[in-house]
Amino acid sequence: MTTPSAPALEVKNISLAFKGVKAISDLSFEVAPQEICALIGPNGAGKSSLLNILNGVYVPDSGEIIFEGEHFHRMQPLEAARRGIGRGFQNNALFSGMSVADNVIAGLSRHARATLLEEALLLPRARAEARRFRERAHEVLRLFDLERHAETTVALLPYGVQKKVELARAIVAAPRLLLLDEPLAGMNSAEKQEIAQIIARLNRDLKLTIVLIEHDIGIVLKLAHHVVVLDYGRKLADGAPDTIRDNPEVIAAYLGHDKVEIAA
Amino acid sequence: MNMFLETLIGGLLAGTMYSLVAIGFVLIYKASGVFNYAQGSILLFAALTFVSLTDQGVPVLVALAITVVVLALMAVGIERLILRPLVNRSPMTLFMATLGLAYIVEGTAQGLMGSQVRALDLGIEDLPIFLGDIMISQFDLTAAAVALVLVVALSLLFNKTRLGVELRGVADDTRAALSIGIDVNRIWQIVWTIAGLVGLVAGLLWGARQGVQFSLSLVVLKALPVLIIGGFTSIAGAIVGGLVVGATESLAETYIGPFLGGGITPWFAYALALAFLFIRPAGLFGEQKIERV
Amino acid sequence: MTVSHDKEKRHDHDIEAVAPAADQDTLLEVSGIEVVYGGAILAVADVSLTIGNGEIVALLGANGAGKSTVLKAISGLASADRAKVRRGHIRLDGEDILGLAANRLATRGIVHVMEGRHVFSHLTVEENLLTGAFLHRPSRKELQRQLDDVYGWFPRLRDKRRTHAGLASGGEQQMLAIGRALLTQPRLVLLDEPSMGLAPRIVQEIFAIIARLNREKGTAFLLAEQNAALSLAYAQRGYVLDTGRVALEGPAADLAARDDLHRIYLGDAP
Amino acid sequence: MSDIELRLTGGIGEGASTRTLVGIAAAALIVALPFLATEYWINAIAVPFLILSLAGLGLNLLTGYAGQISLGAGAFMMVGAYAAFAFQLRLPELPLPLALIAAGIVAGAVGFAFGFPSTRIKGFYLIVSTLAAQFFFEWLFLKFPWFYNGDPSATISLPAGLSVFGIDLNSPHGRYYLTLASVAVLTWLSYNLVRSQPGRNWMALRDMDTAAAVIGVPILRAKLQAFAVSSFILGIAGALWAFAYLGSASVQSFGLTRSYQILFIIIIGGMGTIRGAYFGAAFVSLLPLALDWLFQRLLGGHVDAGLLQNIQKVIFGVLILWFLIKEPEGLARLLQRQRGDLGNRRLARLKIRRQT
Repeated sequence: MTTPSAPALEVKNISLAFKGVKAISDLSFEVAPQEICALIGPNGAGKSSLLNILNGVYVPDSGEIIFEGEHFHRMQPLEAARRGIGRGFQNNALFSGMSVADNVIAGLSRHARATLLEEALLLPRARAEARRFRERAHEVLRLFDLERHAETTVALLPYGVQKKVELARAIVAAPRLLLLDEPLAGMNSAEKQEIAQIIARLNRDLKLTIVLIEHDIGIVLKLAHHVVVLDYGRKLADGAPDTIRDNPEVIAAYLGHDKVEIAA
Repeated sequence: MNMFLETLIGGLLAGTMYSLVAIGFVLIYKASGVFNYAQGSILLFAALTFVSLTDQGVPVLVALAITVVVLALMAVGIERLILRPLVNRSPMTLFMATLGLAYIVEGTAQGLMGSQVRALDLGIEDLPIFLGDIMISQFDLTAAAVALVLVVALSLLFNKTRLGVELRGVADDTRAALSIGIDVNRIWQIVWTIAGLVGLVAGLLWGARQGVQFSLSLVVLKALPVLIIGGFTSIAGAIVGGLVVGATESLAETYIGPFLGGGITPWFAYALALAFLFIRPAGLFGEQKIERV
Repeated sequence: MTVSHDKEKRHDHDIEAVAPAADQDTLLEVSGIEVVYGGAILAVADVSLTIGNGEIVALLGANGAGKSTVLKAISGLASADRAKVRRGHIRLDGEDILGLAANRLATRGIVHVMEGRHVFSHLTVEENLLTGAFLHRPSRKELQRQLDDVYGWFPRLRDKRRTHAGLASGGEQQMLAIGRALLTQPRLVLLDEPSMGLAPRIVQEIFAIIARLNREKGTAFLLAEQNAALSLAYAQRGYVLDTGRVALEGPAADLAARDDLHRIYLGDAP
Repeated sequence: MSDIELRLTGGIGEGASTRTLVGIAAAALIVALPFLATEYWINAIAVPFLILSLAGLGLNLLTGYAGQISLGAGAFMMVGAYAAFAFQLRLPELPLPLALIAAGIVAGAVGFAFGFPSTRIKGFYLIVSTLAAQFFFEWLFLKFPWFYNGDPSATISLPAGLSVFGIDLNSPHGRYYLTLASVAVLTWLSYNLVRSQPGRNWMALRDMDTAAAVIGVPILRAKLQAFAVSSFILGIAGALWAFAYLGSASVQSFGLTRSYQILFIIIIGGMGTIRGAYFGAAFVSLLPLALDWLFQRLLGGHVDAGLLQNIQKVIFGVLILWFLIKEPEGLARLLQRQRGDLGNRRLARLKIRRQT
């Protein structure tokens, strides 16, 4: 709100329903360039659905998305990727039968130029491209300290490592906006700290704008610059972490609506 | 005009047979999420068992009873040896498993009971009846009536009995069914038995028409477009789909076939199904799935 | 050896003394379970809890703390989610029930009302209820009596009994799921997020019915809830989970009076 | 996890030189085979085995790598065979290798067309499209005499037999080397593809298609590519099956049973591995012989061919179920594990020796 520049992402009056059940109703908020914006709220509040809209997996019933000044009613998944929107998934959606390096390189797919024939015949352009991709992938793997796992099949790795691979895959194509759906879910506290630090570093060093969903509010409040609270698909609060913590509505959403009455 | 009506009615009546086969698929798919490619082989197996028994001089009713018991045992075996170990696996894997199952059932049926064509006489005369000027096959009419009775019986079972309610519950939500004490494995065994019985009826009707032989198992290939058109999860869809395929197939053979040199029935239903897929991927009665990531 | 060590650690962590299941005899005892999804994801690290006969126990904690997984481990539904209890014991009346199938446990008196309600959406409201009632194979007359019983508790369901459950409102579906579970005549109901996605007034109504059922029929409840204030108001005791471990436990009134609940849910104040 | 690393390093560390030696020996054996084996073995086992491996390889790219199930492998083989026939008949100046490639391209284009529904539908729904191909081409190639040049028995056989640049390949040796060369080249190409961007896209599509789309994998293009490449290979396999193995073929040579057979090859051999196709094909070609031999031995006399076929069916069915339940990655994985265990044991023994 205080940033003078135009927002990197603007969600405007988005609504979405599944078979008549409202998942998101008339949601609007802005994400400033290079900030970490956290979406929080109870289960079923519509957070993942929102990320899916930003990525083009779902089509909103109404409303629009403004990304870097361009207006979209519906985003196509490939279009989103091409415009530099990266994504990490809730229940880690890695390609389980592929090696770590191949998973990461798959994130570079849209930069591939060599034709099928060039690849099949190992012609120079295909070889050069393969080398370039591999180098880029290793660069990113190094960032996450994953190099030693590069040739391991993903399914054989512990969950915490898999989550890191997913992050690596999401950023390998150098996105400008990164969407993360519960990147810390299912981890122990040491792992959580590590991933949180990586996210902060990506934001700081790579100047990445990040929108993330997270339930560990303690970490969210430390990590995020900006918090949007959702409940029943509506926006409950929107502001800096400090203002969120003390917002009575937020406390009620998390701890129950009858706090006052019970205490009395 | 008469020719058109005759073709249409003949096609619709033949379509009831397709429906009958497709219903067996729907039952299994709804209750256990398996696309049962072996349904055709089960149909062959059921009909062959019955014919082998009656050929040996076993009275018809006793033969029926024995066949039913055999089908129930097979269903228990399938649930124990295939469905249970493969629980939670992808639909593709389950599909391929039923391909394997089809081979086992076919091999066993023909290995034990021979692969020559067996005549089956159900005592239905196949003399044409005339409705005004329109000629209708009496056999087709009887078959359609039997199919109708079966569908009514099934819908009574599903809607009016305790078992039926439980069956539908399992089809809706397996976990919830487990949580309130429904024995899902037993339900699967029952559903596969019922699907076997539906297969038996269909097998006897088809068998009476073209003899009980290996080609019976190929009706699975007829049911597939029916399911695509009607949707995999709806018995009503299976019936309508069967009628649509039966009618359009016979109309197409009569009116389009001559321009293409004839014999287009084997693939026409597939072309129709593909066209449907592009317009309505979930079929006429199916439900669209929402994917979560 | 490791077990006692763990226990000590937990005591250090606790500020108040642990209240055991008072003078009631124990119905269910969960000791030191660890639950893992798909062989890799640790959902519950070490949870022990007890539920007395006829007791309402609240299981609290933020999203992802492991509440649902604990419930699934108890009800046997964990295996349907490819989850596995790797360590620990679960005992019903002192008898080990770990590894029993969910439907077997339902006949033994443990019923699970899952998060998101899971009603049979293509069945009518009444048919949904019947699926629960069939468990003990009642006579037709007895069946009607039991149905009337449930309709007495949840009058809204009677009005909707011919409606397809999928078309009922969220609150009605929640009532239906609870009603269906009650018809299995359980001794222990595992209730996962009954308040989720419901308007506060409906939530109040549901909790009031739970309390009445508990009082009048002696049914025990394990309530997994994010809504701490409300569930503690109705529960006798409570456990608070944090990343798969029990962080706090004690009488409900004591837990409700503490202000560090706020801390566990919303993090440390700066 | 450490266990796996151990195995990996064990495999590479000490096995490298042995593996090279084994590879060279195997290659030498394969090339020299015609001079070591009887004509029967070459005609009736080696050649069909190689062609089935090639067909398995083609289907594996589509089903094993890209995750698109197909019951139409036979149809694409059929297209290849009939296209090769048409090229040889009507463009006799086109040398055989080019005719084979052209036939593959025709089959690839047909595969591409029948792959189109895959952009709308998923999972086993797709078998409708591939079965449609199966039935349509069975009808097409039987209905119009142009395709079989009006032959009274509706079969196709090459007018001039097999010859490449004037070298006659009609002998068992010639057919063997033609097949071997085709298989070797296509295996090399496939190997390159699966290890590069197309292969990664296919596997991404197979493992998690929505996620693949979101991270920028062009999944529609990848699907259609998989159909086209797979059908290209199947088409060449079909042409070889017709002319290098059978000599003369008909629609029945590529019926639904053939499609099942190719699918079984990759289920048993191992989905999503190149070598799986070879293991599966070896298994499928050798099992009937083994059974035959076994029954001769056990029962001492002649066994009814029909019965033998049914027993084979049951055995295949059981094996498919067994593999799906116990070893979804097929023989390729089973053999690898065996070798891995062996390696581990050797490593353990080494360690013990060092300690003592």
